Amino acid sequence: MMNTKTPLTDKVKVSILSTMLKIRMVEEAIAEQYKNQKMRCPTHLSIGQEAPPSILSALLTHDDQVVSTHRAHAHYLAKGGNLNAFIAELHGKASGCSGGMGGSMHLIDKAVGFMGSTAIVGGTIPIGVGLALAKQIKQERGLVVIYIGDGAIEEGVFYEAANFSVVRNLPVLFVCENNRYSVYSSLDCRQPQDRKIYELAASIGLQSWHGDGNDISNTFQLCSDAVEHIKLNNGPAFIELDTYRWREHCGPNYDDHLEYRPAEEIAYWKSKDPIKLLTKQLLDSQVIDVSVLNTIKNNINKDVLIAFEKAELAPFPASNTPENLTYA
Amino acid sequence: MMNTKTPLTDKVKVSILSTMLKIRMVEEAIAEQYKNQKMRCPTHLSIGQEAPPSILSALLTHDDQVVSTHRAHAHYLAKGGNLNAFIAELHGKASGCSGGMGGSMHLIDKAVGFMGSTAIVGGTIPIGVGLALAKQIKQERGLVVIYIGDGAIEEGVFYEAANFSVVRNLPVLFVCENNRYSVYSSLDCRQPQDRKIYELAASIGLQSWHGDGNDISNTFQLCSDAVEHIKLNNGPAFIELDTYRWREHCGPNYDDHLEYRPAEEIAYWKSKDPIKLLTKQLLDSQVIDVSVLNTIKNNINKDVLIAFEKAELAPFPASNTPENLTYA
Amino acid sequence: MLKETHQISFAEAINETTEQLMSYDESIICYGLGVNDPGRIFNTTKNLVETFGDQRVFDMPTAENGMLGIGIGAAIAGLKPIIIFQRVDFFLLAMDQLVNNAAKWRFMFGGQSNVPITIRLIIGRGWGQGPTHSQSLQAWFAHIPGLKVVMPSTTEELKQLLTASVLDPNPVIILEHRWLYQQKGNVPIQIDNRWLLSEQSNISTGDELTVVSSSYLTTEAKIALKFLQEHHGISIEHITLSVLAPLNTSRIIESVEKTGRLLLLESAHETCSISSSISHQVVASSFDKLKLAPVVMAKPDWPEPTTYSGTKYYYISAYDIAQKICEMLAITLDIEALQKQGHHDVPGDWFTGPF
Amino acid sequence: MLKETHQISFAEAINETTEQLMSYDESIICYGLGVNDPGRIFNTTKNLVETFGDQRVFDMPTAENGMLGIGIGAAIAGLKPIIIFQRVDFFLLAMDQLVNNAAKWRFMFGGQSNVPITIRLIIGRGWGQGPTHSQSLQAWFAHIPGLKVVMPSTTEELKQLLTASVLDPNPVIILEHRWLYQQKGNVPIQIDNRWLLSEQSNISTGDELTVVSSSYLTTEAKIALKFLQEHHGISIEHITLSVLAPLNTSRIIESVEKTGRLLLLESAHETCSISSSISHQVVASSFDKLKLAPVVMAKPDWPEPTTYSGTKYYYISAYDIAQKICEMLAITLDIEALQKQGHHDVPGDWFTGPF
Ligand SMILES: Cc1ncc(C[n+]2csc(CCOP(=O)(O)OP(=O)(O)O)c2C)c(N)n1
Ligand SMILES: Cc1ncc(C[n+]2csc(CCOP(=O)(O)OP(=O)(O)O)c2C)c(N)n1
Ligand SMILES: [Mg+2]
Ligand SMILES: [Mg+2]
Repeated sequence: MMNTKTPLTDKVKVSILSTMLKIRMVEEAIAEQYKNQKMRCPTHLSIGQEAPPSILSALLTHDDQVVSTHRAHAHYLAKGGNLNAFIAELHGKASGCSGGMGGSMHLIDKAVGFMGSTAIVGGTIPIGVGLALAKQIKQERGLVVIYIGDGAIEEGVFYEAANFSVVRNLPVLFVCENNRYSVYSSLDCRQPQDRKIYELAASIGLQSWHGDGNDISNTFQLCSDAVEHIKLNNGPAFIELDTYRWREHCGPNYDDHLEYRPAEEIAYWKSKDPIKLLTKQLLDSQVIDVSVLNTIKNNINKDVLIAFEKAELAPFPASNTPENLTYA
Repeated sequence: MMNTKTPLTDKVKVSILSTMLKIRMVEEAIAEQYKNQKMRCPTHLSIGQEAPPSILSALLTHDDQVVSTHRAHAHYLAKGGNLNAFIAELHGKASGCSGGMGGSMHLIDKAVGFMGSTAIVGGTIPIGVGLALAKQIKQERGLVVIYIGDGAIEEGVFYEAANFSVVRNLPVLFVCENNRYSVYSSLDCRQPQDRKIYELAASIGLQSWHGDGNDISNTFQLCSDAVEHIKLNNGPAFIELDTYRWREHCGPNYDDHLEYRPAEEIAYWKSKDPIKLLTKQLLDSQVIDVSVLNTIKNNINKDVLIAFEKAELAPFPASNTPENLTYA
Repeated sequence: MLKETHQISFAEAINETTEQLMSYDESIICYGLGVNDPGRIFNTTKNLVETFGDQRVFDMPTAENGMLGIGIGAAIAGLKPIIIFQRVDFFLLAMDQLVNNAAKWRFMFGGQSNVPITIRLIIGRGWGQGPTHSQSLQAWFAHIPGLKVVMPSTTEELKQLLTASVLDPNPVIILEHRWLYQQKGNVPIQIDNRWLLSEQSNISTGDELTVVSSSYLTTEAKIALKFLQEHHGISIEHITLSVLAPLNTSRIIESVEKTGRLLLLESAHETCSISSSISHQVVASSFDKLKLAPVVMAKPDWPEPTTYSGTKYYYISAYDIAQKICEMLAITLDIEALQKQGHHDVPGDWFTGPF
Repeated sequence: MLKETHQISFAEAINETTEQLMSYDESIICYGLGVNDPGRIFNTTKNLVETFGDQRVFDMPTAENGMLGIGIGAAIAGLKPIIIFQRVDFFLLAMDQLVNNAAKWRFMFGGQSNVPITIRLIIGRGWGQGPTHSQSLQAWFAHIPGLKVVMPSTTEELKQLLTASVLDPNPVIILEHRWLYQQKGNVPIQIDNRWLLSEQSNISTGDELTVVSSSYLTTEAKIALKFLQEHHGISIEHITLSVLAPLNTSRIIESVEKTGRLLLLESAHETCSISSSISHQVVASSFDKLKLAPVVMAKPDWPEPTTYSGTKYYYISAYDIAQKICEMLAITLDIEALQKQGHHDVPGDWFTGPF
C-alpha cells in the first residue's frame, strides 16, 4: 500500500480548529443548559480534551471506525457524528442518535463510522478489536480507533484485547487520552509511579507513540505515523496523549474547590488550551483573520441553537419502544 | 533486612534431587495406577517439570506461602505437602487434603503454606496477591509464590493482579513455568511471536528474570536473586522458566502420536531431564554414591506404596459433608 | 437490652457502622474505587482513611476481577475486607472470582479456609442511569451456593445487617439502593457483635394479604400500605426480605397461611428471580391455604432506558402496588392520591443530577 | 416436507451442522480454545479449519472476556461468530461482555446494531469434574433480557436448534451437556435456513402428570417414563424445554391444564432457577386446574464434590424421577429395576477418564 500520510497544511489546521471549536462550544452549551434539568442523564464533558480526536479525525476516512467510552462527546463530534441526533439523545428523545435509550454515555452514528460508546470502563476495547477482526476477515478497508482513558488501561480486558490484536495483526489504533485521573483518583494509587503507559503498550506488542495531546503539530505527526503504520498492515498501534479535563468528572461544573488536583496542574493545562493556541497561531500567521474565525463560531453557534431547539421540541420515544428493541 | 541468600551447596543439591525424585516417582505411580479407575478426577501430571518448584522450594521457609494451578502436584510436594493426604485426595477420600471435595486440581496443605490450587486458569493469581497484601498489612514475614503457566499469562486477571502488586509493593513472586503449550495449543496462536513473557512482566513493573528451568544452578541463582529482591522489600518479582511437560495435558499417557508437538522438541527436552542430569552430576562429583541414591529412591517408593495403600483403605466422606461445608 | 438510638441517614449509618466495626476489629480493611476520594462513595467511607490509615483503607485500580480476587486472598489470610463497587453493573467483571473462588473456596478445600469478605454493591436508578448503571443482580448471587445475599430495606435495619455481614465468616454481598441513602431512621448508636443476619422482619401485621419487599421497593410498599390502612382500613402484613440467600421462607409461609394471599415485589426481572422462587416455595408448602396464586410484580423484561419517558412506568410505584392489591382483593378503591407528584426519575426534589 | 435423516451422534450433529452452516453463510466464523487442536472440542469442530481456513476457524488466547467482546464486535460488523467455551465455569470470566454488551447493544443503541453471536457452552459432569468444571448457569442467562438461551435435550433436536441459533440475529447461548455427546439419533441430513428456535417439543403425551426437562435430564426422564408406561401403564406427558429464554410456557400450561400435575426437572440449583419461574407462571395461570403444587427436583445447594461418593446422590436419576412421580400420584410401584447399574459418575462404560 502507498504512503497515505496527509501533510499538516494550513487547510488541515483550520479544519482541526473548527472541529475543536465545535466540540468546545457544544460542550459549553450543554454545561450551560444542564441546569435546566432537561438533559437527565450522567454527562461527561470533553472540555479541555478537544485536541486529540480533532487531530486524529483529520486523518481518518469514512472507511475508518471508532468506538469510545463514557467520555465520548468529542470523539463523536470529531468523527462527524450528527449534532442534532446527539443533542436529542441527551434529551432522551426518539430522534436521539440512540433513540433515547442510551443518553450521553451511549452514542452511535454508524453513518460516519462511530460504532458506539459505552459506560463500562474498558467495555468497548474488545468491541473495537472485533470490528478490526471483521475488517481483516472481510478484507475491508480502513482501521478501527479505540479511544480509552488512563483508567481503562487498568482493566484486564484491555490487555486481553490488545494481545489478540497483535497475535492477529489487526488494523486497530488504541488512543489513550491520559488526563491523569479516573474520576477523582490520581494515577498514584492505580498504576506504578514510574511506569509509562505507552511503554507498557509497546511491551504487549503494540507499536507505540507518546506525546502532548495539546501540541497540535506533534500530535498530528504521531497520529499520521500511527495511521500509516496500520494502513501499511504493519500491525496494531497505540498512542498515548497527555491531556486534561477542565471540569468535573461527571456533570457541568468546575470542581477545583475539592482540591483533588493541584491548582498549578490545572493552571498549567489551561495555559495550554489547544484552541487558544491554535487560534493565535492561525491568526498570527494570517491563515485566517478574525472575521473568518467569527464566521466559524457563528455557524457553530447557529447549529447548536438549532440542535437544542429541535431536541426540546422532539417527542419522547413511544412507550412500546423499549420492548421492541430488546430482541431483533 | 540482611542478605538472605542461600548458597547452592552440595547438601542443597541433594535435597533438590530428592524433591525432584519424589515428584517424578509419585507422578509415575499415579500414571501407573490411574488405569485402575480409582482416581476418578481430571489429573495433570508434572513429569518433566519437576525442577522449578524443587529448586525454588529449597529457598522457601515455612513463612512463605504458595498458590498454584490445575497442574499443582509438583508445587504441592515440593513445598512439603503431605503425601498421604495428597494421594487420598486423588482417591476422593475423607482423609484427602481437601477432604475429597477438590481432587487433583484443588489441593491444599496450609500447615506447610500451600494455600490452594484451583482449576480456573489464572484464578489463583489474585488470591496469591491478596495473601501478600495480608502479609504486608499484618506485617508478617515471608513472601507468596504464585505458580502459573504460559497460558495463564493471557488472562486479564494476571495483568490486573500484577499491576496492583507493583502499586502496593507486595512481597509476591510470580513463577511462570513456560512449557510452550496450553492444552494442545502452542504459543503461536496465543501470544505474539517475538514477545518474551518475562519482558512483558517487566514492563508491568515486576522485577523479572528468565532462564532454562532445567538448568539447576542457573535457576537456583535466579530464584535466589528474586527471593532476596522481595525479602529486601524491593517489590514484587517475576521469574519465567522454560520447561516441558512430557505426557499429555491431562491424564496419565503420552500423546506424542497426536503430533501437536514436534518430535525434535520432545526429544530435546527429554535429553535435558533435570533428574538424570543432576543425578549424574552428583554421582560423578561423588557427592552421593549409588547406594545413597538407592536409599533415597527406596524411601520414596515405600512412602508412595504406603500412601496408595492408605488412600485405598480410607473411607469416603460422610454423605452430609458437602452440605456442611457450603457455609461456615 | 434496650439500645440507645439516634436519627441518621442510611448513608450515615453505613459510614458509622463501618467506622465502629473497624475500631472493634482491626482485621477489617476497606477498599474500592473512590473510597478515599472527595465523594467518599456518597459519604459512606468518610473519615475512614483518616482514622485507620491507608494500609486499611485504600483506593484501587479499575480492575474489578483482580481486585475482588485480591480481597478473597486477603480474607483467606485472616483479614475481613469490605470491598465496594459503585454499581452492580461494574461488578459483572468479577463474576469469576466471586463464583469460582469466593463461593467455593471453603467447600472445595474441605472447610479449611473461610472467606469472610463483604461486598458492598450499589444499585443505580433514574436520572438516566440507563442500561449500564441500574442493574439489580441479586438473583444471580442467590443462585450460587456459598454466597450470602443481603438487601437492606430501611435505615433502621441497616446497621445490624451490615455488622452481621462483615462479621460473618462467609462471603456476603450487600446490595444498597442509591435511593435509600438519604432516608433517615432510628439507628442504634453502637454496634453489637452478637447481631445476626436476621432474615426477615415485619413492617406491619395484617390479615388480608401478605406483601414481601426488599430494598427500595419497601419504601414504595410502605406508602401504599399506609394509605390503604389509613384511608380504607385494609390490613396487610408487610415483610421485608433482608437475607435473600440462603433463602429462608418460613416467616413468609407462616404469614401466607394466615392471609391466604401473597404479593411479591421484585426489583429485578421476573424470570429466575428470587420472587419466583419464593412463590414456588410458598405454593409447595401451603397450596391448600392459598386463596389465589401468588402474584409477582417485577421490572419489565428490558434494561432501564436512559430517557426520562422510559422510566416512567419501568419501576413499581406505590400506586401500582395499591392497584395490584385492590385487584387481588377484588375491590375498587380510590387510590388516586398515591399518584406520584413531581419527577418520577429522582429519589427526591433535592436530587438534580448528574449522578 | 419430509426430510431425509441419518443416524449420527450429538457431537457429530454439532460438527455436521456447523460445517453446513459455514458453507451456507460465509459470514459465519468459529473460534474458541482448542477449536483446531487434536481434540477438536470433542470432535465437534472436526474438519472446519481444513474446509474454511484459519481466518474463519481459529484457536484463541486464554482470555475469555476479551475474546467474547471481540466476537461481539465482529458480530456488530456483520459476521456471525460461533464462540466455544469448553466449560460453563470458564465463561464466568466473560459476564461483563455478555451482559453489558451482547445483551444490551441492540437495545441501548436504539436498534441500530444486532449482535448475532452464538455461544456454545459445555456442561461438565462426573469423573471428578468437581466444583469448577460442572456448573450449569442457564438461570443466570435466562434472567437477562436480550439473551436467548437454548438447551438441547436430544440429538434429534440439536440440528434445528443449533441452526436456528446461529442464524438468529440475537446473541444466543447454547448449553451442551457433555453426557449427550455420544448419544445417537436420527438427524436431518441437511440444514434448513427456515428453521426456528422451537421452544418446546413433546417427547410423549399422557394424562396423569406433566414432566418438563432439558438437556441431559431428558435422558433420565425418558428412561423413567418409558419404564412407568411399559411396566405400570402410567401415562405421562413429557415436554422438553429447549428454549429457556425468552421463556414461553404456553405449551407447558396447556399440558398442565390437562394433567393437573407438574414435575419440573432442574439441572441447576433450585433458588432462582428456570424451574421456579415456570412453577410460578403455571400456578399464576392455572391455579384452579392444579391437583397439587408443582414439584421441582433440582441439584442440592452445594457445588459438585470431586469425590466419587459425593456425586452418587447429587444428580437426579431415572430412579429418583420415578420415585417422585409415584409420590405425586400417591401410588406405590416396584421401580427397583431403574436403579443404575455400574458407575454413576460416567455417561457410559466407554468412558474411562480423564476428561
Ligand atoms: C468497569 C467500571 N468500573 C468503574 C466505573 C466507574 N467509572 C466511570 S468513569 C471512570 C473513570 C475512568 O477513568 P479514565 O478511563 O481515565 O477516563 P476519564 O474519565 O478520565 O476520561 C470510572 C472509574 C465504570 N463505569 N466501569
Ligand atoms: C479460565 C479457563 N479457561 C480455560 C481452561 C481450560 N484449561 C485447563 S488447563 C489449560 C491450559 C493452561 O495452560 P498453561 O497455563 O500454560 O498451563 P499448563 O497446562 O501448560 O501447565 C486450559 C486452557 C480453564 N481451566 N480455565
Ligand atoms: Mg482519565
Ligand atoms: Mg503451558
